[in-house]
Amino acid sequence: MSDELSEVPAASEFTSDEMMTVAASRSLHDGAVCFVGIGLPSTAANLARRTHAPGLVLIYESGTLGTKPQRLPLSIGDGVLAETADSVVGVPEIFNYWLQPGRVDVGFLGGAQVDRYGNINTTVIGDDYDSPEVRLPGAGGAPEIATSCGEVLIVMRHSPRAFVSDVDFITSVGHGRDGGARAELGLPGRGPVKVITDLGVLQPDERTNELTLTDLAPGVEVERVRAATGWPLRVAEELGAQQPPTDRELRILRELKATLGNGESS
Amino acid sequence: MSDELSEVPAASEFTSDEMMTVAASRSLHDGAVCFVGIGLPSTAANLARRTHAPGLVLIYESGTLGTKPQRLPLSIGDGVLAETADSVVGVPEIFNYWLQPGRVDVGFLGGAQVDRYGNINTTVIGDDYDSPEVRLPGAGGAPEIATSCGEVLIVMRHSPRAFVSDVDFITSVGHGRDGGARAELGLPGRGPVKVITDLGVLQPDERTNELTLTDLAPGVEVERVRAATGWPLRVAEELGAQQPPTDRELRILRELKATLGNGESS
Amino acid sequence: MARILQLDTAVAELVNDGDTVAMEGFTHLIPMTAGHEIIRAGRRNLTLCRMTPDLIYDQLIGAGCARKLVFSWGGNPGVGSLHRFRDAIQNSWPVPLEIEEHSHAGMANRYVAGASGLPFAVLRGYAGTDLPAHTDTISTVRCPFTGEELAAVAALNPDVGVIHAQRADRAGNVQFWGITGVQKETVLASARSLVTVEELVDELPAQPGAVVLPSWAVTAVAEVPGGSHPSYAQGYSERDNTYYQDWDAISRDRERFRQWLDTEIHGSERSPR
Amino acid sequence: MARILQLDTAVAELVNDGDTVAMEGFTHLIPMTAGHEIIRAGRRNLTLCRMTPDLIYDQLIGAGCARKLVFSWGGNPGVGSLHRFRDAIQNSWPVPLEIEEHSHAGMANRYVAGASGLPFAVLRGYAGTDLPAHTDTISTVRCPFTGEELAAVAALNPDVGVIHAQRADRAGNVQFWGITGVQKETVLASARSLVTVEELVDELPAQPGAVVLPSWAVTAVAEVPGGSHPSYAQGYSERDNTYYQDWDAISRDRERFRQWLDTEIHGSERSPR
Repeated sequence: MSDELSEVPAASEFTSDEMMTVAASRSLHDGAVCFVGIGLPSTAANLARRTHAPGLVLIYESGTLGTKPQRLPLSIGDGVLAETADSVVGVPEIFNYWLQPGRVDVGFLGGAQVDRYGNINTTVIGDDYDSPEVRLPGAGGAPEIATSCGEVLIVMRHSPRAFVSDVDFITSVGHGRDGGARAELGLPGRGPVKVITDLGVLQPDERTNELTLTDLAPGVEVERVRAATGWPLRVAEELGAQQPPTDRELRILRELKATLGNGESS
Repeated sequence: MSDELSEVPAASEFTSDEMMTVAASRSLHDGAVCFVGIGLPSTAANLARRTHAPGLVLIYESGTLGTKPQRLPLSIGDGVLAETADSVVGVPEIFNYWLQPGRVDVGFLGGAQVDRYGNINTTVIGDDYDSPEVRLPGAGGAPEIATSCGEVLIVMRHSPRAFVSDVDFITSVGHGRDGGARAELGLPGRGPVKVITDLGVLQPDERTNELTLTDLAPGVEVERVRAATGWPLRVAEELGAQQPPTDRELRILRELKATLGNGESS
Repeated sequence: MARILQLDTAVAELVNDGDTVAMEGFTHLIPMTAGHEIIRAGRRNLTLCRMTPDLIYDQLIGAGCARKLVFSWGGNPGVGSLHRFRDAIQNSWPVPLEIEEHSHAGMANRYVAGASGLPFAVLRGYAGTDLPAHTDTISTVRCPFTGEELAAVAALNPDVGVIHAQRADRAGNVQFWGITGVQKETVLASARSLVTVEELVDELPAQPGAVVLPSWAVTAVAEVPGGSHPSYAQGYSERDNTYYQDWDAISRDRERFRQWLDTEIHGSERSPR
Repeated sequence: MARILQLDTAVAELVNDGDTVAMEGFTHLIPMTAGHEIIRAGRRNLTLCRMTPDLIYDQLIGAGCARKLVFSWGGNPGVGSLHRFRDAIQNSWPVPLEIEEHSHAGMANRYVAGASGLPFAVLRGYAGTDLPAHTDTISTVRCPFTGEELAAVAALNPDVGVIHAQRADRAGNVQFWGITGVQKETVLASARSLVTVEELVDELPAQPGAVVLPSWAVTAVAEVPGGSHPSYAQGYSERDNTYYQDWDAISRDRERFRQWLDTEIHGSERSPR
């Protein structure tokens, strides 16, 4: 990865979403086993496999182990995932034999809300579960990804509506309501180690597990991040700066995104 | 099956083991799903499939569903079982998805000892489990075959050592120590409905579940069966006589047995 | 032995008002056409079970077939929200929709328990989440050896399981491959089952990665080419992504959705697949 | 990633005195040669786990490698008894042998729990039998939804799992087919694993019915053609039934067994396979 970063920074323009994807990609070390969802995580993982982490093992929850798609899948049911996998197993097996025992190093999560302790809500907005303001898609694989993976990367766009002091509903536990849940519950994984946003990176404080700003995206000021965060955001003593995407990263990322053909038909 | 039995009885000589195999075969109705072990049950089931029950579904505990071997398998691991199966599944699946929920109509069991209530011992001879007179092979699939199949056929050679008043160890439950275990335990299957021996057939008494002589093999007298049984054997009011093997049954049985080539080598 | 039936006959026979119905296919081999047939048959008060409700249940819910949804993730995969599902939960339109909500791991294990003839399954699940407080088919169980407390989920045993497969032979043996999801468990957990297939063949060729369900474990098979459109049927058809994207606009609006129902489900003229 | 090793190196590295070792292969793909290597390496005080101990464990037990056997059926399949197994239990020869006895369903579920990272598994098993009274890894658990009592078995998590497979590629991905037994569960339940294979190939061809274990889930692979002799390796070799029959006479007699050990295991000259 250091090779990658020592390349000359991009002269090219890039979007904040591209920066976010590249930052997520760089967080994946070669040889890691990674549980991937569709969208940005899938793009980031496939970018990593084409750049610094050719030995990254991709698992999609649809049951494909070690898949190596030539193009980005349209959904986790995409045939390209099965065709290029080392092994395809049933959905009960992917959760019971592969995720649950801790064989996965890194899981990606996102959501409608994340709170200061890295808890995620993808269930309901509003206080009343039975009569929600907004009904969200629900849990999917996330609750067990959150507890069973060696570590979790959260990727979400920064906004005060999304970065809230307390989530309305804990769909997937980060560090719990008071920051100490993982030890209390005896969870095997480390939980969220990084929240990668379009404005930078937050990481749990070593002592309190409260999410703290550790890195700024290129061109972003601390105040802008604070304004986009729904709790009084702490800033790390040594605040880092994200390296912009390299030309190579940008080129490969854009090539990848271009494989997401639109309107394929049966 | 009535067609089969209405054939002219065999003029040929036959052994008591052949009679036993043919009797077991005739107990399998067409279309039944049958859990088969190696040895006599496998021979009987394959004989049935070639005579009166072409639609018999054979399951071997090694994971082969609907297997149709051209020859008798040497063991449950025989490749012929996998090659001719509708589906091959893992051993956990065969027990959990196929046997346990009651999808199997008929199971075959045998053992070193059977007692008056159809309980079977394949574990130890002697009163002391930890220091047995004879250590037997153990349970295998039998305990769950005994409880989960719709009904159980027991096939064993008759002798006072094998047909005992109380088994030394219950490996597979028939009707329990007092004949009433199945209702007490809430077991789904009917348990042993027939014990087929070289001397005839025993069936549980409708009221007490005690094994009672219901059919005699050709040429066998009641006293001979009583002498070979380790408890005071009751005899059914209407004692039946087994039809000897037909010529066709004998021919097919012997052809089948001849497929058990000896000394195959890698 | 499975009977080979026409789809409409099979749905008429196997799916009754008030039934618990599981239609599975994990983003691949989704039994969409069977879903349309259930709408056309006018079934009501169904309890619909499915890990990923997807467009198939958005349509059934919007058409008023369901009184309850048992699920783990309700979205339009790769596109966004399911608007009929949301409208039913948030606004009880067209009828109120009760929900029973799990995680994928929990739902998968509920089917496993159902297929295994067990009343519950054990998993490391739901830890630290607010789901158990709202879902009474989630509980806990203590390991009799270690004393550890684990999550337990109640078995799911639908009245009818419906899946789509690539092939069946004329005896009713069913074969499907690629991403095989929880379809085997769904059929085995259900009291009755209906399998729609891309094609009926004389013999099932050996196929790497294939799951085979023997005929005697299936109730009915119906030949429905394109029966998973617009989802995938590996080896037969790709996802029709435009359909998924177009659904977003159709389903956002009750009136457009009603028109869609009239034209595509109840109308005599249907869009070509 | 699995390392490709010589068999003797792999056994020396992975199998230690006192380890709990599971060597599986349900009457097919039995890792016989790996067993011989463990005898040759002189391992002692092993806890040997296997559903069907078979000739492989009769040999290890007779050679004095085991202090305990965890099993569900100990016979010479299709032939008769395992005489070294009997002699060890009945007469403590050559050393006492503790046993932990299950049914097949129980053992299979113990591996499933082990592979799943759960401390126990639930099944409908052992009802009405005398086994639970003698085996403390059998217990009961109550369904939190229905109140029903079911059997529970403790997870089995060996130190080392050893299996034989048809093929692996040079990256260490393993492929086996035909009767696949509990081998996947054995490898996944074990802290370390060794897979002997008929052949190493450049690429694994797609194969109907095959189980593939990814390299990163396996510790070591050794190329051992004929490594399951005298059991089967579908597509490579048939069962050598004469060996099974001859074993009856060899194993009945301690002296003949000792000679067999000297000649076939420790001797420089070995019978051709």
